[in-house]
Amino acid sequence: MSDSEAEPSPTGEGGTVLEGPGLLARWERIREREATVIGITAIVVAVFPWLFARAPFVSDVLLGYQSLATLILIWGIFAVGFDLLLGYTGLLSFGHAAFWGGAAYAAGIFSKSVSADPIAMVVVGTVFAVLFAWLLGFLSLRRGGIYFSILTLAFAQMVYYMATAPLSEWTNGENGLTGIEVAPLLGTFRLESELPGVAGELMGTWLYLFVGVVTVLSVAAAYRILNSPYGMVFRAVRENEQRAQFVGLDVWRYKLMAFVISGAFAGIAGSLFTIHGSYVPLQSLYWTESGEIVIIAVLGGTASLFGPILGAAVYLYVENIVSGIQTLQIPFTDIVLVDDFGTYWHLLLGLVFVVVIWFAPRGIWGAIRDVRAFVSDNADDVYSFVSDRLGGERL
Amino acid sequence: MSLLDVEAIDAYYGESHILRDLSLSVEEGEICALLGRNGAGKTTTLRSIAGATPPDVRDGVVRFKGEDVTGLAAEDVSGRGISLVPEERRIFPNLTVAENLHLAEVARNTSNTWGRSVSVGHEGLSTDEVYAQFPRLDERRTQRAGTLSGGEQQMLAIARALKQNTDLLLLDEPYEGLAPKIIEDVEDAVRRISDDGTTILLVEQNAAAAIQLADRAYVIDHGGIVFDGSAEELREDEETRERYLGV
Amino acid sequence: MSLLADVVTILLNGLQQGAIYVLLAVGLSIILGTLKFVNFAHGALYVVGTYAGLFVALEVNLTSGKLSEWGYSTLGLEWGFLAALLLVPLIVFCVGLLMERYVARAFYDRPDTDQILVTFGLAIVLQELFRVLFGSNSLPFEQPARILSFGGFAGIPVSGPVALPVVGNFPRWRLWVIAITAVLVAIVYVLVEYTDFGLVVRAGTRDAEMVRLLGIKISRPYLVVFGIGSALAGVAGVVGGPLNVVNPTVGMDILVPAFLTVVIGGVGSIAGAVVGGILFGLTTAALVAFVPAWSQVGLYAIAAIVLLTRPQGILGTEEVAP
Amino acid sequence: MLETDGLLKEFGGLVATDDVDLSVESGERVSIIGPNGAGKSTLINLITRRLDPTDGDIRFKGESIVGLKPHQVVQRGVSKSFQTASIFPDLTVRENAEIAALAAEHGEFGLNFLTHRNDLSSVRELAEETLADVGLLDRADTEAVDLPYGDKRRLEIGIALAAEPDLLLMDEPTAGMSPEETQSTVDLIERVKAERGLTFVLVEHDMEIVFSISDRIVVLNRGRVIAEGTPDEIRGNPDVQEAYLGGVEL
Amino acid sequence: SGGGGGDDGTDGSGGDGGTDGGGGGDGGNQDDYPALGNFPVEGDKAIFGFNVPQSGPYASEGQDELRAYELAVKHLNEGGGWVDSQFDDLSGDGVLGYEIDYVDGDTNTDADTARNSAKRMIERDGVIMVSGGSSSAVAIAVQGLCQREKVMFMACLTHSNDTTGKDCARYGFREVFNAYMTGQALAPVVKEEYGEGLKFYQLYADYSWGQTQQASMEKFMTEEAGWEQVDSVATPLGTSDYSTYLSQAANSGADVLILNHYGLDGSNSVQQAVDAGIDQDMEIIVPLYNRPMAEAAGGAIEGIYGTVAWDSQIDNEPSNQFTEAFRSEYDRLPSGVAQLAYAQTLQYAAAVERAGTFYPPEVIKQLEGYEYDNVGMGPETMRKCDHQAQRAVPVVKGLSASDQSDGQYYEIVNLTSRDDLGYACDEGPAAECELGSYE
Ligand SMILES: Nc1ncnc2c1ncn2[C@@H]1O[C@H](COP(=O)(O)OP(=O)(O)OP(=O)(O)O)[C@@H](O)[C@H]1O
Ligand SMILES: Nc1ncnc2c1ncn2[C@@H]1O[C@H](COP(=O)(O)OP(=O)(O)OP(=O)(O)O)[C@@H](O)[C@H]1O
Ligand SMILES: CC(C)C[C@H](N)C(=O)O
Ligand SMILES: [Mg+2]
Ligand SMILES: [Mg+2]
Repeated sequence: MSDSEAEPSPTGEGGTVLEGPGLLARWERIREREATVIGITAIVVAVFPWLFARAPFVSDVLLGYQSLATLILIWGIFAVGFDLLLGYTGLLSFGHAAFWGGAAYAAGIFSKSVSADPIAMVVVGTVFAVLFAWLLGFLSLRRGGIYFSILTLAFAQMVYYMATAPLSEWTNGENGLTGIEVAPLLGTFRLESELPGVAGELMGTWLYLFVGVVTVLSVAAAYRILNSPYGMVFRAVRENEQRAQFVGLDVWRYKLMAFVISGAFAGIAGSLFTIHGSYVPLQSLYWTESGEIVIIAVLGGTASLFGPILGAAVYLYVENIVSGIQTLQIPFTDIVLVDDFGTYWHLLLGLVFVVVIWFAPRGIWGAIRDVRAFVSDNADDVYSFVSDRLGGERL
Repeated sequence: MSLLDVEAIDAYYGESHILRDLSLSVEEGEICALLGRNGAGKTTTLRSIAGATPPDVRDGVVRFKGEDVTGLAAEDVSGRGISLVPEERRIFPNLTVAENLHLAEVARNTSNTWGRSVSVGHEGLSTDEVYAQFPRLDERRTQRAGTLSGGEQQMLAIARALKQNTDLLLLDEPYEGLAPKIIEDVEDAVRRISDDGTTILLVEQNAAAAIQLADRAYVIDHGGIVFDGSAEELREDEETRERYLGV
Repeated sequence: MSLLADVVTILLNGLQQGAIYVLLAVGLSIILGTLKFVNFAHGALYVVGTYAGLFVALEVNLTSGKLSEWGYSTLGLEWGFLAALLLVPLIVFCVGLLMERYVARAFYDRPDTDQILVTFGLAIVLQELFRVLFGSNSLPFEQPARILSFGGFAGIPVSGPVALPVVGNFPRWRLWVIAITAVLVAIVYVLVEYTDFGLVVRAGTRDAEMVRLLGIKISRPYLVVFGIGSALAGVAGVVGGPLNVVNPTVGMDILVPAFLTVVIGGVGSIAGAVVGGILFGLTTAALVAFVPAWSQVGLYAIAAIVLLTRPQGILGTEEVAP
Repeated sequence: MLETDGLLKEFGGLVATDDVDLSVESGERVSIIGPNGAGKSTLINLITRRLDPTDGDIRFKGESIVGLKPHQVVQRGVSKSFQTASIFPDLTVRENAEIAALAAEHGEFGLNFLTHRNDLSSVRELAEETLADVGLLDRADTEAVDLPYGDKRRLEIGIALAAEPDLLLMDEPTAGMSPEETQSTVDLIERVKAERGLTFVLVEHDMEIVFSISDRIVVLNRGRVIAEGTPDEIRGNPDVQEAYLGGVEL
Repeated sequence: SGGGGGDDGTDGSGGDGGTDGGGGGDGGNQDDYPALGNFPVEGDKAIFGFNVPQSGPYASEGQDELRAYELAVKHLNEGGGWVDSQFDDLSGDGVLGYEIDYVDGDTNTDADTARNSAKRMIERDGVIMVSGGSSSAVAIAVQGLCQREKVMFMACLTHSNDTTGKDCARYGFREVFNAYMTGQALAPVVKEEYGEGLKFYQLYADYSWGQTQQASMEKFMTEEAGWEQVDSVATPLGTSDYSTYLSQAANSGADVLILNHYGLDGSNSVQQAVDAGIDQDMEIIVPLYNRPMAEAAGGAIEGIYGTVAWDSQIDNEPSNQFTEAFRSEYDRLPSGVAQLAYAQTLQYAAAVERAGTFYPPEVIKQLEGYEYDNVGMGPETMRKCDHQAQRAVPVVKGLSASDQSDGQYYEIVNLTSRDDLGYACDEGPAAECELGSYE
């Protein structure tokens, strides 16, 4: 039994998949099928903005709003791609801002100078990110381990400085890329307008629908990649690079591919970011952005498909909503725990991040999985107890 | 009182109980062999004696020269005159051969600046003596130890132990990866230091070679001693050898 | 002005800028090379050094941050710069010891990525702590005018311009930075490369247990190395403080070039860190003089070129695969 | 099948491999023996392309492999088993084998990142076959890290086999093994040889194994081939006695 | 001292609203206009969004801004300060009968964060007006967003020519002057002080503000002062070590060094210039000062000329009144940004009262071309063609370390009147401005 959604035990005939007798076991099997994963993703994506920004009571507690929901999905896509590299291939890049911001600029400049069609913008941004990832990957992968991290960081900073001054004619330097127009989707639907009917109540705008569809497609693609030969090779590289080479795998090429694929996801997300904001901040290339995606992926839980998306949600929530909370009180009382609570949001995230790495390297998602395993242990047969335990113990 | 008395120790790796109520003793000046199949617990025994963790010794006492050394840190045990040559060589690959050897000297040097325990044991070999013993190492003085051949590394590991101030030398599979001829050289060296008065506890897969060298032998299986007698007796005891050593 | 003056000016400026990189990089490099520990919080140690130096040397007006809200609008001991130069390395040394003992030690046996992540997290926490306490504003760190002035002795002037042959006026303090760096780095170099202490540490790098089995308490040299590396960052903070901005975020800004210096110089090689730092300093200075817009980019371009031609760094040795 | 031609490897001033002309026929089992530091591991590393030769040529199936990357050599059919168990610890035993099988079947790097791996049935079959061969099929869904040491070594050899090599290089495969385990490794080698007709090159210090399973023995000393022949010829060779075997009785 | 005469022509559409306040929570006037952006105001409170740097390099300016905003809201609801004395349109009892409430956000001096935070205010909190800034990048980014969302943006501190130049917006208004006007204001003063026929050398931060600032300086130093530029060199934004640049400048043979750096860059370059002895041979000019920067540079700014947005030393009734109100509330001197923040908030509220509605296009029309004299800088016009206030500019000179104290780092040497400044609508930055639509 595997311990991650993204790594389903093959259910083929010859397999030794253990047939649990209970409902839970059947559920486990259904859950792991590709269509189910995609279906559930689609449903969650569809109701999320409603729950977050409009549902009675829930949204009042959450204090959410529509555009944050959109932004969470965009960062979610970025994080899923990033985790392909960090969680599955074991490569820690500190330079993904280059692809995120690079694609954002590419999409923005394209829209200003060629076509403002949103789909074309995403395509252009992504292609740019892919090419760019190829180049930086080629350079950075000359060294492994920590050096790789440092090199990605360095090259991404170089890109940032390029955009700051020498290329400011295109990037508009410090002011960021302004005046970006986005044409209606498929030539008809204005992105900022409301969706008709129930869809409008659930998802709000066309923009969200567009981003949501891309998110589901991205999750599906990531799921496929993880279950393709690539997925296996990535994990093999993570586990034992030298051995992977000596079974005849072109490790370097696969590492480059992992880098490029994750760059592509960053590119999709970056282009959507431009469409979402009609603006590209110079900051999108700065190393802090790379640091953020690292925190998001690790916080949410690496080596899982949904952990990083969860991480994006948590991070953006803290950054945009918790940061605005003035005082922290014990609920239903007047006792103030912390004044200016919101101003500590960054410190808080930093501390949580350190704690997660220290004690729960599999992140929030890993913790959820452990709890779920614990519950299903008690509910179901002895086998899953033992196997989940084994899976759960080696953090 | 023997030089080393291991009295009914129980050792664990995490929750797995490896050594069960194991006792043995080694007399001053002898060469004693500890034999057994893979996974029997030989390495665990040596590590328990040397104070290395894991394993975790939860019960029983290790006495050296009458003093209880159970639970002491590895560096403190070493300081009292017990040296372990662990399996897999464990030389420092990034240092040169000479530096590897010098390190043993640093450890026994009495000007205690770095907080090490001062070694009190039997005076080890000098640098020259070591190089005389292993001419191959002499040739390779400035080579980084990581680039030595497997056998050269093994020689270095043994040479390093010989340089320490040691009363009791624990050797874990010293012949692994050595060519037959070098095995003889190592045997000679071991005999020589034994003649100089250092006591030796030897773990070996190559039972034949070990018995040839040892005065006395223990056989261990599943974490307990199943044979205790002179080398002679073991050579004669077909059954034990068949059953526990597979030869 | 003459070409010669330009060249000499560039050299001096380059050396001085390189010196700060060198101080940081040597600290990073010995920790990385010997303890195999990647410290993304190294920049935070620089910040600790700067703030500590500021408070030892001067009295500072705080205008934002919690401390000022709590009523400490001025802080500092006003003991003078020399005191800072002596005390701060000690303080940061101790911070380093704490970091080794309570953070690094728990991560020696964990993967590199975990080390990067936890120290990155730590860097954020420290940065935010400084921000909360002292505010995110830059504080003025005035250069010392003179040091060692007591009694009738007026002391040695260390700041202000000094007239040099060929180049004319040059900031005196920058010459001091170069000198202090050179002395410190030489001391550390001798310590690590030529003493038994260095030997023990280098051995422990690969196999700490074996060192202990030889009878050496390895934990203490580890502490010391971490402390020394940290203290160097602290010194960089003190001598660089008056040259740079003093605010909580400089730690992260300075980390990237420092790490790059280590990588292009060759990890674990003190000489490499020196060469790398000077190379960076000189390149930056030269680019500034001729194509300023590219000066920041140039540093990274140099790094790229070095790594493409010599992935292990200028003075690095190839890793010996077991 | 494998030929080296004037192979030379120098480390600084040290000549580790000195003008070695080795040739291995298809289906043969060749052992390389020699004193410590003779250059045996270096020779193996040269063939697997972990090291670059200073001079000379290595040909596999008639084509030079000098200048290839290590993984390309494996794809041509040269596999190596590692001395210490080198496996993918957090993957299951089956996945360990599948990765090797995948490399063998689809080794050439391709853009198949949207193919579901369950569609690659030949990979699964090959993996299972290999696991059956090394006797690990019943543990296929255990994570490799949980295997006992002996089984790890077996898996290690399994990975090497699943890569479908024509030539298998083994550097001291039984070092540190007890006589029992040594015997079972020897049996495994015999079986695989019988079933797959694999060619072996073995480096060993255990003379019992060497003399029992080799068709031919090559003796190295200080980087040079000093003798070469059948076990019987080697046994009688006085140079070998002198350089390597010392007084050991055989 | 009177409020403005109002802008005729567009007046009157608001009709009934006005200063009598009343209980207009149900907002009869609201039905006269279609929904647009966050109009109509829901409930009985109108919410302002104050988007200021609470972290990042300008955090302390941000704190001062926020204090001023809070003060403005307090005065709008309860009377006091300029509400009573300077703005006749305001009642001191809310605006159009609505109580004023506010939300604040942190821009982190970063355009991206600033937009996220503005977005939150607009979408979730339903603010009817956003104010803030403190960096041109932030102001321009948020201004663009506000234009899209049809929410008013009252820019606080942003000095780049672009804000009301090529990046101007119909929904954005700028009270403070820009780089161009700084050049105009400084030229005569330094010419007078240092003499004619000098050679100058410029360093400038290589981004929108620095570029426009150095272009403006070049233009006015050559045209007005009759000086000659030796060279002008860009320094990357965020440079911390200027030694090489400064050496080049020192060796250039120029008489005057102009440092077009702001914030941290500014305090660094000035400090390092003084340390290298440049002030011994050359005169230094720092075109734009602010308080934290002067604070960080310490004594290095002694005798150096520049401009500031406003200063509490300006001695006239509105200025003193604001300083007093601020000091009695917070027990400290207000900075230039504080005055801007306060003024912009009241300016907006007054326009709403005049329009009689919160409907943004009507409010915009009230502000466009509005003439006033109530914020302590003498007579001002909020120009219709680019939404740039035409106003006086204070020229200052740095104090020595020993004279600096308690929020005072420079003395005002001249208040250059608006008649000597500015440019026509088809000239300079304004030529590039296209304001965009009202609706
Ligand atoms: N670090 C460890 N953690 C858990 N179990 C261990 C560990 N080291 C050894 N063991 C287990 O303890 C038992 C005894 O191991 P030990 O290494 O002492 O055997 P040995 O007799 O030295 O064998 P060998 O001849 O293979 O070296 C084995 O079953 C082994 O699997
Ligand atoms: N990277 C290197 N740099 C310098 N010398 C090396 C390097 N690698 C190997 N050598 C030397 O080359 C010689 C041959 O080493 P090799 O590992 O091939 O020996 P071997 O025959 O495998 O010996 P063993 O049986 O002991 O494993 C040795 O003397 C070794 O020290
Ligand atoms: C706030 C301004 C006066 C200066 C600021 N750096 C800008 O971009 O405009
Ligand atoms: Mg053992
Ligand atoms: Mg070998």
